[in-house]
Amino acid sequence: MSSLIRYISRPHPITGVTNAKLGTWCFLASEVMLFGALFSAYILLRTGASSWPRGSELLSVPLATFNTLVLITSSVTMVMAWASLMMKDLSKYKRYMGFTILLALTFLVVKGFEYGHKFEHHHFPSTSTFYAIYFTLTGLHGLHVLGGVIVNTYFLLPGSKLWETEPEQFTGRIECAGLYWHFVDLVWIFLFPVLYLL
Amino acid sequence: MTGEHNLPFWRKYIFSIDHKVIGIQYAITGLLFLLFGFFLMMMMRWQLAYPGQPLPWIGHLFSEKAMLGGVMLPEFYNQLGAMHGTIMVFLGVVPLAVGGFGNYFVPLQIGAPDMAFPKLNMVSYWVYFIGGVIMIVSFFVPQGAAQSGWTSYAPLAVIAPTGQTLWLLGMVCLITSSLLGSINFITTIVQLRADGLSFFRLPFFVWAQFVTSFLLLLAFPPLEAAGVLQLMDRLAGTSFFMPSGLVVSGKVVEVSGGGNPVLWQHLFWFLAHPEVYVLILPAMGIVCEIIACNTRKPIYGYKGMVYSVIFIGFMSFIVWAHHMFLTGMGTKMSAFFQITTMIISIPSVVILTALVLSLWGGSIRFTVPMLFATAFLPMFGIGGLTGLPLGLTASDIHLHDTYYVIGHFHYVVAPGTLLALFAGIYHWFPKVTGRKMSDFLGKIHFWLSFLLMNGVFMPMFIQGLAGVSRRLWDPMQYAHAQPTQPLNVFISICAWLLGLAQIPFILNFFWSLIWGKKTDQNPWQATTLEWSAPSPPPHGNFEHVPVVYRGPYEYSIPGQRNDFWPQAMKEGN
Amino acid sequence: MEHATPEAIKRHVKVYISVFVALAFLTVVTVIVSYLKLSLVYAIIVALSIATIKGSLVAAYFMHLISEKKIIFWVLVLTLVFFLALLITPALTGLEIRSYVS
Amino acid sequence: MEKYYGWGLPADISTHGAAIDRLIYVLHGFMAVLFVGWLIFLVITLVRFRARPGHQAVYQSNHFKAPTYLEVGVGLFEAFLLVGFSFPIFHQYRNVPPPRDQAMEVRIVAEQFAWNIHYPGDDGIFGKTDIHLISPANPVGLDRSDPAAKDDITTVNQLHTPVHKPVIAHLSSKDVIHSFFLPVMRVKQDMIPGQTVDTWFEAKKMGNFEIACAQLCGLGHYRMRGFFIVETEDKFKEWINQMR
Repeated sequence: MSSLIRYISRPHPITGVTNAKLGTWCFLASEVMLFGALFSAYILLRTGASSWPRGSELLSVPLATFNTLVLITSSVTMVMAWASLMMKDLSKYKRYMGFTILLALTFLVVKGFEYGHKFEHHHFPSTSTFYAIYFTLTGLHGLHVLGGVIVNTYFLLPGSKLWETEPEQFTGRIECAGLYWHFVDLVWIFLFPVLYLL
Repeated sequence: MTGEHNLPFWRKYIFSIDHKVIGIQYAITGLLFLLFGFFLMMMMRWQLAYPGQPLPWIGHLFSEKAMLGGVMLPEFYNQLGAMHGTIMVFLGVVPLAVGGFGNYFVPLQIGAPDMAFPKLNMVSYWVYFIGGVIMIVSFFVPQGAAQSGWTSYAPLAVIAPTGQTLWLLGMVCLITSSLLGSINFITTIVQLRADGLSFFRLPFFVWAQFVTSFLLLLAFPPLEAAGVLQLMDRLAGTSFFMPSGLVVSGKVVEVSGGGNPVLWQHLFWFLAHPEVYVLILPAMGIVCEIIACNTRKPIYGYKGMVYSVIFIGFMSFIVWAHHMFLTGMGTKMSAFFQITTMIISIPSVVILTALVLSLWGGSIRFTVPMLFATAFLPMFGIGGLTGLPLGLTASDIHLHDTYYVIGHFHYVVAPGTLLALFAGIYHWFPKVTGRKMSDFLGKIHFWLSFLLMNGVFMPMFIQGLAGVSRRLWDPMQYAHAQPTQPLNVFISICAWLLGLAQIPFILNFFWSLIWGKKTDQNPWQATTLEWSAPSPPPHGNFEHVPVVYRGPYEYSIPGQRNDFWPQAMKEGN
Repeated sequence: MEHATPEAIKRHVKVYISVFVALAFLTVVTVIVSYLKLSLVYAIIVALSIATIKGSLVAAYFMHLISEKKIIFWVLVLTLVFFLALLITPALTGLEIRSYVS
Repeated sequence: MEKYYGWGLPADISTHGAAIDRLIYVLHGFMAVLFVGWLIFLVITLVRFRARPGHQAVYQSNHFKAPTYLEVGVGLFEAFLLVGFSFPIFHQYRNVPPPRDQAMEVRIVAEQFAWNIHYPGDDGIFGKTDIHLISPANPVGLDRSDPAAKDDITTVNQLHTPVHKPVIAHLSSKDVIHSFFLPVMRVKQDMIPGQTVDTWFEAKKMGNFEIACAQLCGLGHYRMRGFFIVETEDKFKEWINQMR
């Protein structure tokens, strides 16, 4: 059925990309606008506020720094997973992909501790606009991480069967999953200073 | 071609991944929602024409919380108003124009076997469907559906009853659906065009859908963000849109404060202005196809139209704040948005002019779709022109949020887009079903709809100039609105007759489905690719993979035997 | 990133490692700077500059934008324009609201 | 009694409204000319080029110059509307308040579904307000212990102003967004909770008019009608003294 559709595994001769890659980038473009709107809300609320706390006074910078390093590392393992497929090494791919998922889970667990700590001290989204935007932005980002974990787990376990029949298409899929994953990392790279340091 | 015919019923017609089935699903659902949204409006028109009088028969079908003794309550009126707007825009027109027509005809017109991501296509329909169900369910929760207008301005929407939460959840579904759809369209149009089909050989309809997809892709996420923020305000007690020191019904509202109600308006209109073009561009595309085919000559200034539509798409992102001139915006920002608003009117004029000039020198067949398409031109003209007084701050001071606004945008989307969508249905019905719709019923439908729509919306300009505000349950409360009350009666009668005028269409639709005259694959003798496929097209669409040799509108070429030269035909004819 | 030979991929891997080192380094730098108690304006400039550099590194090397096809760039440039419009306009209009109440 | 309202623009009793009305008339004249001219062309085209035996469509259509001129003309006219009308009118409306010493000031605090009007009294200073003092008897939450508040007057839905005197209105809202609309004054301004926005106007005729809410503010939006009474300076003072 789907074999009728062209450029699934091989790039289009003129645009030079596969369908999946273009689709993924379009999706990321919409994600840019999603987070753009939230950052815009942040700027409007902050410039309009009579006072605004420095994030470092309320949030744990060491934990967030650790999480930043975790996420950056997971980006590297992700790109290594793809590179392994390019070198036709499935078992190496699986190892790197497993690492990526573990790191993502680490990130979520640390995030969970941070949240728990805030709740213990009765700091909720309703406490102040700062906490509201902090919980919303990090919560939405956390959901994106969770989404990445689900996608990557699929590609680690059942999804990897595609390697046997359509290795090229599978490599393309991992590249797209990687694009998404790096984007999640990229969002965090901006969230970290905006929420924790400034 | 493949194993499609072996699929069980539910895979073939319900959870189908064939773009044609999905397109039909979208179109049928969209049409039903249009009808439903129209019913809501017809009920509201009773209250507006005869304020405070019990609605005969129908009024007693509702609970006492909606219609007390048959009299519509203000709460219920506000629900109807908010849901009419939401349903017409997000559940009716967009799914029909983009989901229905786009899904069915974009792959056909570019010579593709399907959309680039068929499964994603299915998901986007079903997410839309869930969104629609949530919206309908919201009528049945305590205190009813959303009642803060389709714009859901905060803080009113934040302190509104449960229905608003469902509205937000429904919107999140609809937005997600549109996003998935637009990704699919962009990829399909960029990647899957037939060999030889360069961008400047694309039918204008495909161009319109292409630009529309970008609008959906980039404008919808901010509303999704805004929806999340409003959900947080409602459910988690945050105050993104709630400033400090609110006092509702004499009680101080216990929120942390520090929010900004105008933030919602920015995020909402960042979507909702491009959304206007999402509603109108596919309609222009349909009209262009039909005019080219029925004038038997090429479109005048095709390239100019393409550049214009791209330019409109771009500009539509930077005009949004003209909906917010009276929020206290200063002269600098408002000057910027007035200028962009005036600039965006120019490409619309270019497109409209090109379409009219395309008629010049043609041999115009007044088929039913052509009647609808022709009527679109002056109707869209009125809609566009009446946007001018609203786009200039000085005249907007008086006209803002009056019936003038309602008249203006309804001229764009009702006699404008809806007529074009009807045109599309009559034009492409033979392709989808292999049968033609009845001309006789079609003409009745056209003339009644055309006249009655003007009867409904033209008097609104008079009311608007008189300063009658929107969304009034009982306009008779205001002295300045009373003199225009006879117009309300007239509008309402026209609206109800307009409802009756849709009966010929509904009859025609079902009658033609079964008994309509059978047609061959190209009954209109048109040139674009979809007419080179069988009617209805099989799974995979084309019997042979099409190759394109020329532009989309090669009609009446001198020295040819036939007056049309299909895009996929290699030799002369 | 062209579909390259195993040798080319191995070169890429080296690039990835150095990008990783740079990212980790910049993370540490931005945290250290935050302890210097700069005034808010400078803190914003420094932190956002570092974040932009880090983001660009991720986009350019991990997401292969440095060697990506034109079509992707077009999509992104368009997005970036609207992103910026969305980012700054609401705040600008917010600043213009005026009242003469003392 | 003079007829203020009808089908079309209401009577205008403001000093600034004539310019707005002129723009509305010019715009509608322009729209009518453009639309009717264009419609005539459309009808002629439809009749002249209808399909009939012996009539053939022309493949190569001429390139018309007229539409380009038309489009440029429309563009120039729009620029003229902006520079000639809209910018100066809106600038006047937004940025040029009357001198405070010659104007009467008034606070208008909207709520669901009423207009609370707060006059500063003879001292011209608004007394302090506090949201925690808000009660049915004290709808704006005026702090009576503040000396400036002693002579302040608050009314509900009754906006009285003297004729021929500029009025500066400080608009705010207690709960949701409302929009302060005086149809005969060509004044409309959204009232955003959490912000105070000013507007100003001067009446040149006396009479009983109304305040309308132009923004959906809840189920009572339709009945959020206020009374706007323009009277002589003497009568106004008399009324103020009565209200004390």
